Amino acid sequence: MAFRKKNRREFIRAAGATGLAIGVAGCSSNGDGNGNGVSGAEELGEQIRELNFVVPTSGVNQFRNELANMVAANWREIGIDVDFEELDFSAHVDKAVVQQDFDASLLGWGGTPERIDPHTFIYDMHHSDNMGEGGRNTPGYSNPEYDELAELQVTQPDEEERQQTVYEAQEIIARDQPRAYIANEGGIHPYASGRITGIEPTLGEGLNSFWNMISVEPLEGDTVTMGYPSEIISLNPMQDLATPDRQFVRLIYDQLFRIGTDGLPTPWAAADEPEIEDGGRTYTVEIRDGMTFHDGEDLTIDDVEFTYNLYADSPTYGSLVDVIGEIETSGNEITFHLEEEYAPFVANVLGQVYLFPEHIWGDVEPEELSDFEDENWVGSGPFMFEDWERQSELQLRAFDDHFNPPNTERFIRIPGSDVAQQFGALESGSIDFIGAIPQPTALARIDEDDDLDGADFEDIGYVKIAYNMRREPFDNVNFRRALSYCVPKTEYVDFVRDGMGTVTHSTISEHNEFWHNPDVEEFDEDLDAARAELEEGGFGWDDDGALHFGADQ
Amino acid sequence: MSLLEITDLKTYYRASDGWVRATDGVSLSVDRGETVGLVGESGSGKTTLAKSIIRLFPKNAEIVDGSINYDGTEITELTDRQLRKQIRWSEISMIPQNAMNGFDPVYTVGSQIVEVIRYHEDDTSKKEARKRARELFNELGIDPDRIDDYPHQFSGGMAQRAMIALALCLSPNIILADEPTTALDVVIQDRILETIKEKQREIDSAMIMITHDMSVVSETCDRIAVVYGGRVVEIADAETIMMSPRHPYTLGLRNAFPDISDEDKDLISIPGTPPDLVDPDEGCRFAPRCPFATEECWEVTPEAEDYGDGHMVECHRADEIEYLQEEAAKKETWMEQEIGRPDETPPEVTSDD
Amino acid sequence: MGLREYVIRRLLQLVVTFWAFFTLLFVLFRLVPGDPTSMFILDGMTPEQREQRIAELGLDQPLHVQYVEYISQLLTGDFGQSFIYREPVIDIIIVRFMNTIVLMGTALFFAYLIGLTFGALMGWWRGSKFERGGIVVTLAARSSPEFWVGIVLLSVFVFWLGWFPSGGMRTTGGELGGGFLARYGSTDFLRHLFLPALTGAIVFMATPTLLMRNTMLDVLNADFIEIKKAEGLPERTVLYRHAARNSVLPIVTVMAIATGAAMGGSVVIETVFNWPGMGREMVRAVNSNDYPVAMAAFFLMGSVVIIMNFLADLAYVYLDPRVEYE
Amino acid sequence: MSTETNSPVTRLFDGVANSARFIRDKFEAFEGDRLGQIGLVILATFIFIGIFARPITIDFLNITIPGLAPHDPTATRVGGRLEPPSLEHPLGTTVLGRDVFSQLIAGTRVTLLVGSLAAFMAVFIGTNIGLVSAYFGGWVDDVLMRITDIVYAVPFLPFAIVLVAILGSSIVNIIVAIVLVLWRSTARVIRSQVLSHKQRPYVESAEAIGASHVRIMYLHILPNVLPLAFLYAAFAVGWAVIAEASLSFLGFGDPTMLSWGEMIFNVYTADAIRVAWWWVFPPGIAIMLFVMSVFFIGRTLEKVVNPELRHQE
Repeated sequence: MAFRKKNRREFIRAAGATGLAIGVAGCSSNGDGNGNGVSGAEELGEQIRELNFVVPTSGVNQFRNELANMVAANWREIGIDVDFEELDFSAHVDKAVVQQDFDASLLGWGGTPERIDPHTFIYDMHHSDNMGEGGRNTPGYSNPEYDELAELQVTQPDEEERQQTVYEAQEIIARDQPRAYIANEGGIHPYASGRITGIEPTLGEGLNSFWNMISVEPLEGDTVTMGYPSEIISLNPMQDLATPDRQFVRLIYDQLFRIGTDGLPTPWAAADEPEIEDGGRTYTVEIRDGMTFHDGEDLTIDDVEFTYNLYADSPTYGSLVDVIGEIETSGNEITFHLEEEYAPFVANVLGQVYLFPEHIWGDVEPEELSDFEDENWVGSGPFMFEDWERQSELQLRAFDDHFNPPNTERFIRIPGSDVAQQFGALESGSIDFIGAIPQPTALARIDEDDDLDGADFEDIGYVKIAYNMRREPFDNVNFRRALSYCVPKTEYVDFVRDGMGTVTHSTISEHNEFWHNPDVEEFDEDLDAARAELEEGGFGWDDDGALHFGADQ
Repeated sequence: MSLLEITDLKTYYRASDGWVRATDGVSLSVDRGETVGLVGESGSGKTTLAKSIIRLFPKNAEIVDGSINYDGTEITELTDRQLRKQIRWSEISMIPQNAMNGFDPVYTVGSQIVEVIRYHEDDTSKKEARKRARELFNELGIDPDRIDDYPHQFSGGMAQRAMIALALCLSPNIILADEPTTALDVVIQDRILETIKEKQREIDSAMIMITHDMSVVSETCDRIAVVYGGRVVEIADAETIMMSPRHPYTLGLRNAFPDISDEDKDLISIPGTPPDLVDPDEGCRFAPRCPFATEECWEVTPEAEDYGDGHMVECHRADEIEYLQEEAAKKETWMEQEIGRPDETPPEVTSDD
Repeated sequence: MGLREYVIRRLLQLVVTFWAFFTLLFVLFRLVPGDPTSMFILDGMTPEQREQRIAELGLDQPLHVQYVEYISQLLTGDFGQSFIYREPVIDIIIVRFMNTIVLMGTALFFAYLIGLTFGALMGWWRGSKFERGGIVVTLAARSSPEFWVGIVLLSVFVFWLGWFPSGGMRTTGGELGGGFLARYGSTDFLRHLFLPALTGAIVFMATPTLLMRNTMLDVLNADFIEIKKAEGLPERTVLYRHAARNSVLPIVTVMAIATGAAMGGSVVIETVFNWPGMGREMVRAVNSNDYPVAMAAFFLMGSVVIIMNFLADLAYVYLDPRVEYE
Repeated sequence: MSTETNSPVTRLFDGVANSARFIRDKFEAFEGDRLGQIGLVILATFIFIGIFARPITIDFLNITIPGLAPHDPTATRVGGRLEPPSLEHPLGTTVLGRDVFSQLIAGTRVTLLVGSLAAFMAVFIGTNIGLVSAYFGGWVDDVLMRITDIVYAVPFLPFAIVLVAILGSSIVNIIVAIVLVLWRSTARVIRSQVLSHKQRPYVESAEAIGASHVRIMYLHILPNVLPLAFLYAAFAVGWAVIAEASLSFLGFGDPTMLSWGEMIFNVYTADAIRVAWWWVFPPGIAIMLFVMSVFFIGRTLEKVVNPELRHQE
């Protein structure tokens, strides 16, 4: 029987000499041979209970599933029983993020461009305000010292000052390890260099980036076809959108600012950088002249004002613009008065609010917004909606009147069952590029095929293990740190991902150069260090090598 | 010249272990209007013999030798199409053992009668054919309206009558009746037999009645042929076969059925089973089961001998008729241990003699 | 009991079956962990947004209220709205349903066409090498899971020979929508249809082949076939009008069940060939807790079986006069 | 009186005798049946491999029987990445350097486990439902057969997917899902068989003696329909294995139990079908061979249960 994951310890005991020895290094500290058979704490308390480790199935993410297996094996190695629970994405999110019913949870956190601003990674993910059900602070990390820093950085318009705060914050969470920060999962997005040119992969998004889609150009014909392993749910910007949806909504709808290839917000529908006054509480933006919607109507400052009011009324997105107190317009300018200082205002608000045509959305009731169906999805973006059949294809056409029209006349998006299937389509020529990382096996095929190439990109999001600090023994910092020492980060990147991506130790990716603190404490696979941490935390092992609390705990 | 003249007919089946000689050198004639009974146990080859007449046998069977002359036509030489068009049903029809299974269950009885009439008579309209079917039903004592019923809606006796109607619908010259009444209960049996005989006389057709039941043949047949091991071992007029048969097998068969004249008589059955017909050895095929078998019987195949009035017998000891008849009436004679090859367990009969 | 009463009774049973089937579905799907907001949480949905959405969908209501609401909605022929897509379920599902029906229908049609012919021939030539070889081939096909057959066909015809496209339903970039013929009539579509349909046909073929062979043997041994031959009817008439007609009876029932198996199996074939069908849509819907879509898909698949069974029963009454309306 | 005390005992003996005769018949049926013999040999081989796939330690004897698998099927890097077959790795390696041959051998166990357990449970449930339904008739029959109808309307894979989504993907849940659907055909067949037995004299005489329902059902009728149940069990093994493989292929398999279906799922998601034929074909062929062997055996058993078939061959 294949005891791959469950109860590996029992298996080893039952199977005897099977050559199953894993990570034998450090066994001696386990007390095998030094007489008393007990190490660590002088006297043992209760045995550490079995830990519930929630991980994705290999169907959801094969790489991460492998990683989880390796981690679980190491945890067992240091004497912890692991209840290994594989879940589908939705069930996983429900259990770990919504119900918060887990001990450890291995999930990814996406690195979309608007997250290049450190606010999401610093505040949303680690501030104690966000530890409620469904909140970003899944581990339930609550540290007043840290909270202060997280609040402070929002109010610091001066980037140097803010950088210092963010650096300090990173040091604290690296020390406290509410999560094991494992790896930024960059990689390659394959494309057919024999059929398209002008690709522009960007940080965190690779070929899915907005910039790539407007710069990519077919060598023959007028169409670029893109493959993606899942379907778009909706093009309605007012719905709850997943990342793949956003990547297309933003082609059709413009924002005042877009996150540039450098990760910083750049003026888009706005004519220039915003004028910031009042100590960072007033933002004034002038909009570009001569913009029109796809149906030919002009895009005016009234549409912009309408849009922000629409967001404020929207039950789904109201909170996004909460920070805005009042809006004024004059001429071609719109002024936002903020309730309080909000440093990431341009990136996270002006960069995320899509501009709506008032003549189409004007009569929609707020609670109808997310159900409203504009058949032609009229926006002002560089692409116009053409046609769509779910699970078959989505067709877009270049909006030639746009101030920055795309290089391809037509753009088609094909959803597929999985990357493998789409890679086959790429090879056979029915797809021009794929917005997903292929399996390592595909890398060799890319090398061999003259028509194919891979676009490298790095990620600022990461895969991590959240420890549920609401429960013991995760309230013990040594315990968390010990577990983090069991995560084979390098092995994961170099072997499982065949070199795609980078190891990380901080919540801010090294590829987010300005905000990344390169000097945080590092945790890579080191079971000796893990055991030392546990001893320091007052834990100990019994004769069978099972981990116990110390008696005084 | 008889209506049907079968000469030295050999119908063999191919089996995995050789040829099954189901009919092995049979000669038989049937006159117009005559009823001939073929009697024998199941497996004796009587059915194969009868079906050979219209060449109705599975793909793995064939007539390897002999002739079947029907009214001047050599049936063995006809093409399949000629056989179907000219002989089957229009000249020679049949009544199967179980009428219920003889009809296709998914069509009405009437439509099946109409089907066969219309196939053989090109210029008969559907309406006429239906009319004839209704008339036949009426004559056979079935409500004519029932031609639109399905086979499963008939009782056993009714189905058999309907089958007779089907067999008679083209007024054939010969009817092959294969145990036409065994599936029915005794009371109905007689009435059906009567009906068959009556209709047969009416259209003056001959009939070959296949049965294992001596009492049935004795009542209905003019002549009786006793079939064993693929051969006709004895043939004579009905009275001779019933009263003074010469073949031990006939004697044995007679014992196995109640005698109308002697109600107290014990029923005695013949021990053993019919022989394996795959490449049989020389010698009388009945010898292994025969209480009177001698060394000669095991070694030499008996030839048919004529005992007058067309009474043909294939038996080495047919001359000892009185002794045979007397002994055969005793139950002990047919006890199983009494029978077998002489050199193994010598039967008393031979040592007594 | 007369035919009319029989049909009415069967119809009533049909209604009860449907209701029970649906209730089963409702219970089943409410037990699935997670809720329709799970998909969005990592993409930025805040806790407030989430609660708002749950209330909007009525998922905070007690189960029996949801049940009554859903049943009454269904009675008006409304499958509701997709939790995720926020569009009427029927709009989402109907195209997929058609795609699946066309694929599986083609597969079943060829499976039965080939299977019945093949099976009849095997029965006809019983004991021959052809029959023996045929049985082994048929059992081998029956022993292969659909995905395995699909992968083998893909390897040979797409990866190796390059004769067919690797997946999808048509070459992309063309006009979308269009009428039935425009969608399913083009040679481009047929090229895409070939391999997935062949996969289905190979897997589904075994049952009719073996069944046809067996019933053929039974029927050919039946007394009435001999009588029909004795009647002088030509072999063709005997074979088609009588033998085949009787052999068809058990096939009808099995076909209804096979349709069910085909609907269920469509998930696998659609996955291997990236076919935009209902099976895949259902898996997606289950994974994202989009109950209305998942239930509708499940419901439609089940309905096909229930209705096919019902029709098979009625067909039986018509085809076999012996059936009693018990 | 004597009949009353006699009857259950003799029935029991009859039942035993019946089963013994059935088993004897079974083996007789295999004589001269080439396919059946081939099936037996293949199945026996798989059972052997399944049992000795991994090391077995017998504690009180303190011995360990070494496993057939040369490597730990789950250990990565026992070979290089995607190595074609070699002496060291007869069936090559996977994308993470696992030994395919060892995985194939280890997968045999899961297949045997799922096949036998699911088939046994499905036939057990199906036989009981069929028996009770036919024996009591009336509303009991009505209710049970309506339930069977509804289960017939359930498309298997989608149902299993939903069930596994609810309960989690463990081998037990997969077996439960298979069983919940697979019992239906056995129930129908056993029911019709019992219906015909119900009319027979021995049941009437048992009733006349005053035997209880349970006794009549299980002591008198059951032994007569048991051979048919055996036959359905043989086929159920085949279906259960295919079902497990399909579920695993769709990614709903038990992650802790490496089955053949999951091996193919792994090849598929690793996008190695075009590259690593040595990784795709062995599990696929293994599934096919295993199910075929069961079907061959089932076909032979069918001739025992339904002797008419014997003459048709």
